[in-house]
Amino acid sequence: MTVATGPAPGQESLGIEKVMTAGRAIETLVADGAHLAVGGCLYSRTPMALLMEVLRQRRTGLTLSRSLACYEAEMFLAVGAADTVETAWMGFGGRWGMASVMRERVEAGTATFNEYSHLGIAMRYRAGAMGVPFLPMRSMLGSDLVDRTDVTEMTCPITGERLIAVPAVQPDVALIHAHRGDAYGNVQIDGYLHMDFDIARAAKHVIVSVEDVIDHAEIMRHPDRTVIPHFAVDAVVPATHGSYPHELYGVHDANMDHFDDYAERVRRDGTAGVVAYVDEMVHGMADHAAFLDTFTVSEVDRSHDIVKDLL
Amino acid sequence: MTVATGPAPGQESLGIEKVMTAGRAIETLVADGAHLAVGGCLYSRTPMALLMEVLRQRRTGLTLSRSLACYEAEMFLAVGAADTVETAWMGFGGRWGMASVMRERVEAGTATFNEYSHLGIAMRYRAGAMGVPFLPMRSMLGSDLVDRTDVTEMTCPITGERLIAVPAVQPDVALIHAHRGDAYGNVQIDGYLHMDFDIARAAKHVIVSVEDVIDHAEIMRHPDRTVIPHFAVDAVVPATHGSYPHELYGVHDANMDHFDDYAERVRRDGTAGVVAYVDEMVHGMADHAAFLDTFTVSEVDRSHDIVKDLL
Amino acid sequence: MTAWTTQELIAVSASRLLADDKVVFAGVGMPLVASVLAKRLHAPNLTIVLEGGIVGPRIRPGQLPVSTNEMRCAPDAAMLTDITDIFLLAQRGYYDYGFLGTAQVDQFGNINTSFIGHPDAPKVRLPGTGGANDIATSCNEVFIVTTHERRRFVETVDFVTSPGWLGGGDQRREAGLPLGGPSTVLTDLARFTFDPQSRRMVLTGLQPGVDVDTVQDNTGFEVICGEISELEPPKDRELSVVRAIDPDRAFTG
Amino acid sequence: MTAWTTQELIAVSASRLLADDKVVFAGVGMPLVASVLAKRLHAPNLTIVLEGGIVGPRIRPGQLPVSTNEMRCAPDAAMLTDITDIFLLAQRGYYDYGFLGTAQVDQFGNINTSFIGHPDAPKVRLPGTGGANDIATSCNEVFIVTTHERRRFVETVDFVTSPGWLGGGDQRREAGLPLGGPSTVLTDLARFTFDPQSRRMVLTGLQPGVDVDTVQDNTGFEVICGEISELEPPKDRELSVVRAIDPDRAFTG
Repeated sequence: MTVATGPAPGQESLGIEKVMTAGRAIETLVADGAHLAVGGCLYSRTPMALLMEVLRQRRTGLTLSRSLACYEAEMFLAVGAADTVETAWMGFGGRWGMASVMRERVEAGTATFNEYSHLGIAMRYRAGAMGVPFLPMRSMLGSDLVDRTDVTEMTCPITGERLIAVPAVQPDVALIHAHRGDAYGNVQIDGYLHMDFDIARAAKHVIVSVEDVIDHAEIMRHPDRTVIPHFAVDAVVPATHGSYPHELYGVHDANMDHFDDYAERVRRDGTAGVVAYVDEMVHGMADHAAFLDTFTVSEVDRSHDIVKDLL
Repeated sequence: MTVATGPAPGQESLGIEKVMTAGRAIETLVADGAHLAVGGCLYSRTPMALLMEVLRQRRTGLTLSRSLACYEAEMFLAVGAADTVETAWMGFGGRWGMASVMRERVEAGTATFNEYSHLGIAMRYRAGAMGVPFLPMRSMLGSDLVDRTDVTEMTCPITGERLIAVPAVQPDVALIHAHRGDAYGNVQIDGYLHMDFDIARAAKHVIVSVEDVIDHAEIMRHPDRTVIPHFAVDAVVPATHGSYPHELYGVHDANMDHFDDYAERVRRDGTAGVVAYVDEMVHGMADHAAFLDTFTVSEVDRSHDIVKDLL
Repeated sequence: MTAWTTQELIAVSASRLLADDKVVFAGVGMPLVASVLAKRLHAPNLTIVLEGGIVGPRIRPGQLPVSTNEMRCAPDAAMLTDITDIFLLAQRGYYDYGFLGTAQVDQFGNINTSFIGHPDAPKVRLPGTGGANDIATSCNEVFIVTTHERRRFVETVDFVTSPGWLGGGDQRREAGLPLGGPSTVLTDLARFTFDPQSRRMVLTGLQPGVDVDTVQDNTGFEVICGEISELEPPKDRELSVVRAIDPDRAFTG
Repeated sequence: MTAWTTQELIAVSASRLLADDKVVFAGVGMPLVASVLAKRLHAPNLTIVLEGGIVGPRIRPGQLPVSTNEMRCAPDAAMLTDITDIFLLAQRGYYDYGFLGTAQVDQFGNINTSFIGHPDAPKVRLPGTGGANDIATSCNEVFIVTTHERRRFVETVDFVTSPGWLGGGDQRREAGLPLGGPSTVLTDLARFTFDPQSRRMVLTGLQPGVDVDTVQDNTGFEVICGEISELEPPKDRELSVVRAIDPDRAFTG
């Protein structure tokens, strides 16, 4: 972590440079018991390099929240790093099935799954981002979800309508993977944003891993592409393929063969299969680069090629 | 207004094509007494071609709302087209001074200026856009603005904090000027968005004038630049320099010499000066193209050149 | 091409519910297959919206997405935005149709995708609502599409994840939900609609070769019959397009 | 370069309030001149935010904007977003400093930019709050910057457009405003701060050559004196940069 030495004449900067390793960022900013908001959605733009580093540093007692949670949340539950997940849906989908570890732990009462509607989780983040203690919505009205979360029914102070008040969440740390950012923390994302606009504004601290650390001058060329302003960001972590094996819009597909392998371990060995996966693929690797080296060049190339077909 | 004849094989479309003249759009969609939400802010990206057409068609009893209102609102008040303005600030600024017609009519009690804080007007639109009857905020608490608008103090149903509840507005028609759109109404805007993202989603009907009507294929090339989806849009009006003499980000500056002329008329003749301006520059012109022809090529070129200096 | 799978039958029947020039909020799987099918046949101007921030894509045949948040959802899209915007556009009332699948559905169209058994000590903890509760709340018209099994069509759901007509009558409106509600339940055996007063599910259509007794045998509550018509079997053209869309039968096998 | 205009004096004094590595929500005119000046002198890493959706611009000397919503606000910006986002970022607490001008200010720093006279029958209908109320509500620290005139410094404002410390003491917090509040009033005659208990304005600084009597003569309420220091006069370097920023003296004439 370096501090700007001051601008050249006429070249004022935007403050402190925040480029650091995943190891340093997690060490500094993520404490045991923290609420971590996870960027991306399901197997898209998941901040895998950052999440695996949290596991590598063996944090415990975490709460994970996310729009839709995929197997990254399962890893945290399986090894006991997290005991609460807040999301609208947790699983994998398709041929990879449900989140069996979540089922096992929730059914045994050793973990909590706080289930909001998808708009409900969105409003939690957005209220936090807006700096208001709640936001009103119509979703969840009339459903049994109301009694099992901390939302509450309210009467509209203007119209008298029944509404749901969703309490704000301001997570301790947001973990986000993005296409690019400068050293100050101005971050740009291509394609769909998932909930990362709000997560970044809601969280108390923000760690963004980026495919490319770019010059601030490149940010200035397309300032209307900036999604997260530098003053919301604490750390910028260089991480090429930082969401791999999950997809990155416009760059690479998810590695679904790897998903098959993972799902097969779970099918065969349940929680123990997940723990073994984490031992091997997370603790067995010094960092995300080492994890990436377990994949072949042709696998990664294939995941790039499909983008040309689709977009 | 034409209807798509159906897609070529494998080329499904997105529905009805909505390209029409400003005359036709205003005739069809803007009724006397309507609440019109005006896109842009102050003298930036003001939908001037559309607003002048509303004046040309001599609508009456209108309410205008806008983030910050410039002399376009003054024209509507001066000729009696509108009697209510909802905004955070109405004037001109700089050497052009205050909105003297607004002052005159409000001080005489013949027009209403509903003053919200700037976030207040933003929350009015956003609540309308979100489909909720109100949104909470902290602005306006403790101020005398509360008693003079329809906001109300409320107690947070979660935390018990004092908050302001801002009632939603869903204007009858939003008038927006944008950089480009396709025939279906998918609209892209460069630079700052002012409040147009929310205005478009809040309003019951949306008319967008665009510098360029582009092929849908061009929209598809940068779908993450689309700000307004086609299903929110009723009419797409081709209008090159459609915000002139107000600025268009990245394209042309405001014509401040014209502002000087306008301000001088107001200084000299008050409301009558504005009425004379409307007679000459709006009713005296068949359409926006005729209005643009009152400016010289070098004036317009100059307004383009400054963009290269600034951006 | 006279034979079809259960899922193909449902996909074809569901696609026929979609009119042209409308907006459909489609989940992955069956809803998306039905929507793509409709768009390729009788509803070329249908706009598909997907939860993952995607408006107006042209899904590639043979490239069906597994989740609503991946690039296979996005080819030739008109707008890519965020998830929050997608659901707020729903709440604003822009979406004509929504599709729901279900683990359990009751006679008033209430849906459970959260718990089997008591929520405090569930026999099965299901993956959760995802966007289903929001679709059930805000889409102007909701179609419930599922395979027809007795364990799915239950007298009372263990948990209301997504509200249908709640206890029937005016209860949905009274709960604060003035709009939407399920209009149709479509299965491999039958079509149900809802009585306009009681909001109780009523049998109004039978899939080819199915009789009322078969429907009752596979339904955990009493089947009330309305005016019943036989649903038109899938046409060759429909089946050939379904098979082009999902050649590996990932969702229609 | 020992002579300076009133506005230059205010700009220089205001710029000294801004520390490095902070975020300032600046309006056009004096606040922006002061912010650009600070950034060019002692606070190179200051981030300027402008209401019109603009974060981190480098305003061009000689190209000061007239409104917060135009391209002169946007050179070399780090982010262009919408107005709503800018104010929500304020409400979220990201902005260290806000600047307010005023038509009337009272001894508790309450500001009126709406009405002169009774609001029901105003002598003057002013242009309104713009973003001032929001700045007063949400910026962590607020500076009130104005020319010093008796008609501006009034016992009681005709209308509270933007809350300062309201009636003093804990009233701001009790009104639901836990954060922010004015810290400093800066004029061409003096600097006031606020007593930490009573929240009453206290004279703590005099511009060069000004005495307490002059301040009292130009203030419509009783001036309470704290420990008073003389404010440092503008330095040549400060004045030359101000004049480079605003060569036509559009805002500093």
